[in-house]
Amino acid sequence: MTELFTDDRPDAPAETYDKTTTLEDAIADYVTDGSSVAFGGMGGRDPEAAAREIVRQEKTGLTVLDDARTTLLDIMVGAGCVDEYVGSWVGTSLISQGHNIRNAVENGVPHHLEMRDVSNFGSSLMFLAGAMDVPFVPTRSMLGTDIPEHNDDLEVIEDPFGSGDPLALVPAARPDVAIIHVQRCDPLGNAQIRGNVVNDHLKARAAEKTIITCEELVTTDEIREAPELTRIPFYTVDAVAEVPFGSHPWHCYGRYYADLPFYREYGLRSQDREDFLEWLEEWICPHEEYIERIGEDRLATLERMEGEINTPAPEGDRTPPADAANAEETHE
Amino acid sequence: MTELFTDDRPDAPAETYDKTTTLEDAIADYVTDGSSVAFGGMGGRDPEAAAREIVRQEKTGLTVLDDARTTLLDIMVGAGCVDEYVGSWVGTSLISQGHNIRNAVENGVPHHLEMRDVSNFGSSLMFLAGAMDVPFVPTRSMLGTDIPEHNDDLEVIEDPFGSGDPLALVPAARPDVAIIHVQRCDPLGNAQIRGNVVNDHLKARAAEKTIITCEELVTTDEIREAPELTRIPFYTVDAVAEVPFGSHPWHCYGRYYADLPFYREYGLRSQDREDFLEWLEEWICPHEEYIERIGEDRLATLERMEGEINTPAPEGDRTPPADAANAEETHE
Amino acid sequence: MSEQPKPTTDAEPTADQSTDTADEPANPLDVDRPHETAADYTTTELLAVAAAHEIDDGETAFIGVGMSLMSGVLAKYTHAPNCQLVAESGYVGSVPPGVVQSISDSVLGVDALVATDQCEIFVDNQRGAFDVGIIGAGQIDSRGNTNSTAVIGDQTYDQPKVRLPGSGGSNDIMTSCDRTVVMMRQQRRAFTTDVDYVTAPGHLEHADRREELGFAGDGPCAVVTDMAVFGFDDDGEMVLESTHPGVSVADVREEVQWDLRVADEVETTAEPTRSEVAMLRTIDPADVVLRGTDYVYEVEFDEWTETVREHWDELRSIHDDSTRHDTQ
Amino acid sequence: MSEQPKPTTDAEPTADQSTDTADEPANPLDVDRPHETAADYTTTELLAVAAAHEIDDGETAFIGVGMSLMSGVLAKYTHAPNCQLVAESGYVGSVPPGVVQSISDSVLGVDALVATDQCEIFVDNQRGAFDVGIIGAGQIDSRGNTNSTAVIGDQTYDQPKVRLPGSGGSNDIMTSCDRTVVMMRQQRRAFTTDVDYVTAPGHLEHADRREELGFAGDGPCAVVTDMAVFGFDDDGEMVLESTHPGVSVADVREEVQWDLRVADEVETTAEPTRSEVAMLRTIDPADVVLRGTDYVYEVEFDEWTETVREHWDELRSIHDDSTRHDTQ
Repeated sequence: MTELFTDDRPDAPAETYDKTTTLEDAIADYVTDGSSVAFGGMGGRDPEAAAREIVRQEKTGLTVLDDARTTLLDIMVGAGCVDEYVGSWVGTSLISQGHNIRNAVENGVPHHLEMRDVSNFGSSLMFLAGAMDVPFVPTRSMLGTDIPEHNDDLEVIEDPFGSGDPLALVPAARPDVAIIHVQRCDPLGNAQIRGNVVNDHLKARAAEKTIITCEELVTTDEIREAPELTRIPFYTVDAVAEVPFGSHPWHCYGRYYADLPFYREYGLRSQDREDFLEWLEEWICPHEEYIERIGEDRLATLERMEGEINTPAPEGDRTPPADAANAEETHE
Repeated sequence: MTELFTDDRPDAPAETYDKTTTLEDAIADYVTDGSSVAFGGMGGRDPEAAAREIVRQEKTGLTVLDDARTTLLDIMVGAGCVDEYVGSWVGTSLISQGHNIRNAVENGVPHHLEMRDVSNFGSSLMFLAGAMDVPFVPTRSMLGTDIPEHNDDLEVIEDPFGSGDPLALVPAARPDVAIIHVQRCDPLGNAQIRGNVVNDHLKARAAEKTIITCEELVTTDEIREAPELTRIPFYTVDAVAEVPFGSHPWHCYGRYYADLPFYREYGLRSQDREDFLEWLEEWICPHEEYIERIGEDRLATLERMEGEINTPAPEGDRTPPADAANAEETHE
Repeated sequence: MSEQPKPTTDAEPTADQSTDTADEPANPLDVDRPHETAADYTTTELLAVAAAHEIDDGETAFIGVGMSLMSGVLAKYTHAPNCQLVAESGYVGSVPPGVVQSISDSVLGVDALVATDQCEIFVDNQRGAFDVGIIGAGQIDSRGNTNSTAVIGDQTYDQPKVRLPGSGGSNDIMTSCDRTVVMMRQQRRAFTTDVDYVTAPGHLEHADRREELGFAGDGPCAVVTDMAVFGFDDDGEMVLESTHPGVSVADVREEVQWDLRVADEVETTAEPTRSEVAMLRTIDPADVVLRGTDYVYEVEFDEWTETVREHWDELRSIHDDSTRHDTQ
Repeated sequence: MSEQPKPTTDAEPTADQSTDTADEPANPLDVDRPHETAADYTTTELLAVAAAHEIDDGETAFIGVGMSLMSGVLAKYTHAPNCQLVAESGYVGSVPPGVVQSISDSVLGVDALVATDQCEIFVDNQRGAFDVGIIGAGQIDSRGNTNSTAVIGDQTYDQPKVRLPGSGGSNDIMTSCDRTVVMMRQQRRAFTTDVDYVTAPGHLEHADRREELGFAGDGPCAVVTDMAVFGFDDDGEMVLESTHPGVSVADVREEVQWDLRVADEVETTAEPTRSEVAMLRTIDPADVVLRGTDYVYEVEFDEWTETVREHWDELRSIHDDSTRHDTQ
């Protein structure tokens, strides 16, 4: 994990208020070779487009400091971008294993991937500690198992309050960059999430820099209509890029369903190194081109599917009462 | 604070699914003499009706294990219900001090009130630790000050990870009862909060038993329409009572504005012991009677005021699209 | 405010209780002779049904992807209509209309009671808020300690023989859920005398160890495989309790490395009913979990999407029927 | 999906930037000769204005109730339209149309960008996310250490001479905000050589102490009273920087127990402008903060509510004007 203490704590909010940029520029500006990176989502709302852009820009030596990761990690590992992974789970889908990850860990192809395991709650807590800027947060998870045995960053202590209970101390994670994909964001960086949040609110806070990619860039006034949904506030955000279908082939709650056949094909083609390299050749391209190649009809179908199962109330439906008297209806 | 470890951890969800009850029964069943109690809100969405019911039922020997507390604590202290307060701030409003609290602490009237101070973040963290069932959570707050000097429950240690930094360990609070007032709740105990949450989601989790009072009892299907607002889930709730205007004279975001003249009058009359006892005589009564005495017109005016400044999107407005094709509009 | 607040006692909303009771399982798909043993079922289907039976009505069930989710959804649609599903990605109380592809599958958001973050779910889990968890594993030992991290063999953790996916939530679930069900394939190499790496804590070294460590949960209560169902005795040792139809105790012993404890009376695992099998096949229309992984490659995108949507419709209509009672 | 996703470069929404700049303060109430010194203003109003000037445009300002909130709102409606207010109860970025009665006043929810919980606000605060905090106190010493807990006198913490409200968020703000402004009444008994209880950490025993403790914030940067404005030198000692019109350095020394350090050139605090005073009186229509506490007792409920609503309307219309630019 990154160093526990840094003197370069998050700066004051950016001098400029408009943080919008392109995906290309955001990755170029904030992800450098050797960076530690955390990604949002978890097999749903993952910043897949951003990860593909990292591969396209041929970043190397990355540490992925994260929780459970699916296709985006497997692709980056296969493409040689990643040296180390700290997290809780790797795979590519329901059944398919992370073939590139296994190949890297077991066989050193394309090069060795160092693994440091935590549990899922351990992941949450390392970002919570990072967000709080404290060295650690204690938990009972992972006690009695081999997880702390093989992860030197975890400490087991006896409760200083004298209960006699052991506690596992999960050290703070402070990734250089967090990349989070959300449904809506304004140019200031107020990111709103519908549905589950996973660890995204903590990752954005724990990271030195945060990139938001969003399905839809909205006005600040639209954000004000549902302030409860702003799980990532402007002051923790450095760059905002509008990236429609930025989670494809995964789900984006309330927007589109996962493209199962697409990532099952990935699972198949990533079993063999040559096939995987062909897959890279085929699908690593600017996001606009990727989306065009997936095709309008297919994307529209995925939207329709999601619309059939999840139709959240519109965020912006703060219809003011025609007159104040309407407030009286509250209890009628 | 309560003992750090208990063997009686929260039980499995109640066998019965319908947790609705009356305010009278909820207080009678869960608040016993000598209980430790945490209240929700903070000069807004406070469970004022529940606190008045505690006074009406003449509970004694209570510990209020809490954060910043306003009128409800002052009333309970003046009425002799409370022996100890652990928290961050006491007063009754913007300007008025907590006259009963001062009288109890400084002069032992009606009897001595023991105070144990923490900072506001300290309050949040003691409930976070309680919710997590860990002995403590570390913070940098309160270091270098007299707060830990006069609160033996706080420990200051050196970072076990070797940074050399001191850390204040905030011990877990596990109150016997949390009483939280919310806008909407279903009979299962899924409590939805609009606007700010303060520490309510943590208090409900940290407490052994949780009573929800709500402005409006709604169906479980209505809860499903805005799952992001369910800050307190059914499995942490033991009793649900519908108590309209349960926060009067304070605010209830999106429902009614604070009754400033009412609590300013309280501030005035609580300066003198005799006047306060008359106030008690006048206003400690079943909530239905209290509401009737405040008067329909006045309450309607407070609703109208709030309606002019805060008109949140209706929680239940998850209008399904007429047909699935509507989902396509998302990106048009 | 034209009328007085309603007295709190005559509240209209009623709790989310299905009219179905646990005693008389539902037959939501209107299957003919629903309670009869299914004529054709796969071992995987038997496994899913056996695991579903571990969830009691009214419980909170912490479920994951794949088989674990299948069992949870099956329980909810059959004998445990009032159980509530918990997914670590942040959903509670949802009514998934089908199998999920991932832990954040938006199918898990369908009609959820709570949409929150992972930290909050695990905070609640650590406090002991959840009744039963269902996990998978790559290896297990006689005390229910599981390995989902790495089959190390004669190699190292850093470069193991087989790198497995990792803990995910399995460590946290096994630590803190009141009880945990482990679903596995019955294989001798997996039922091992010594797991290569303990990912999730079973009954550890001795029966009191979990309590010494301050765990909220009681640890593994059952292991359900494609051959048998196991429980644990007071020592924390695994005990064979039932074998599936056609499987002998000897068959099971063959696939276990240690000297297996066996219950005095080993029963035969209840076979899936017609209703249960029909429901499972509705939950997994693309046969993603139940019957291999090839179907989705054999069909075009369009056929996949149509199949999925048809089955969603079917399950959604069942849910609408069953919840109609609490919204009238 | 009838059209391609928009290229990310021609996004329509624009940032929440007022057209007013910090150089040319706004005059939202259309006051005549807005930048002239106000003819009549109270000392409390001068204090509020002086504190408001401590907030720069574009900053995040962690504010409380009463004077602190008044200053924050004033700054937002005048020289710092892009500052964002943070309230510990869980609101960020709101545009309160008036004075608040409490930290959860729903006026603080008006047009908020974020509605969250207190723990999350303080998590962000501890990480150093906020630029400037404004707090009050009962006592202060020469190093800016404040007491809001108890005036103990010759008694004890358990039974002090005067029990004050307690830390509230003041300890957390002073620990972690980049810089903190303290607002107080200038009284000899309050500006003391030795505070009875250190509630919030100023510059502590020596200049490096805060860094040794690992604090994210730089501590108190200014103390604003009804007589003067103080800064702090590199040693962490309070320095008199300006006195209010009509107040001499000697007058201030009279109200400070220790040997006060005084800047080489003590300035006269800028007087409030006509625009600023008009705005303050619009923010506090019931004179709750600015001019005593009696008004609200003298009027009936109906007059109070009408007054409040009138002024809300006025401030809301200003906000609507100023944000119209970003919603076109």
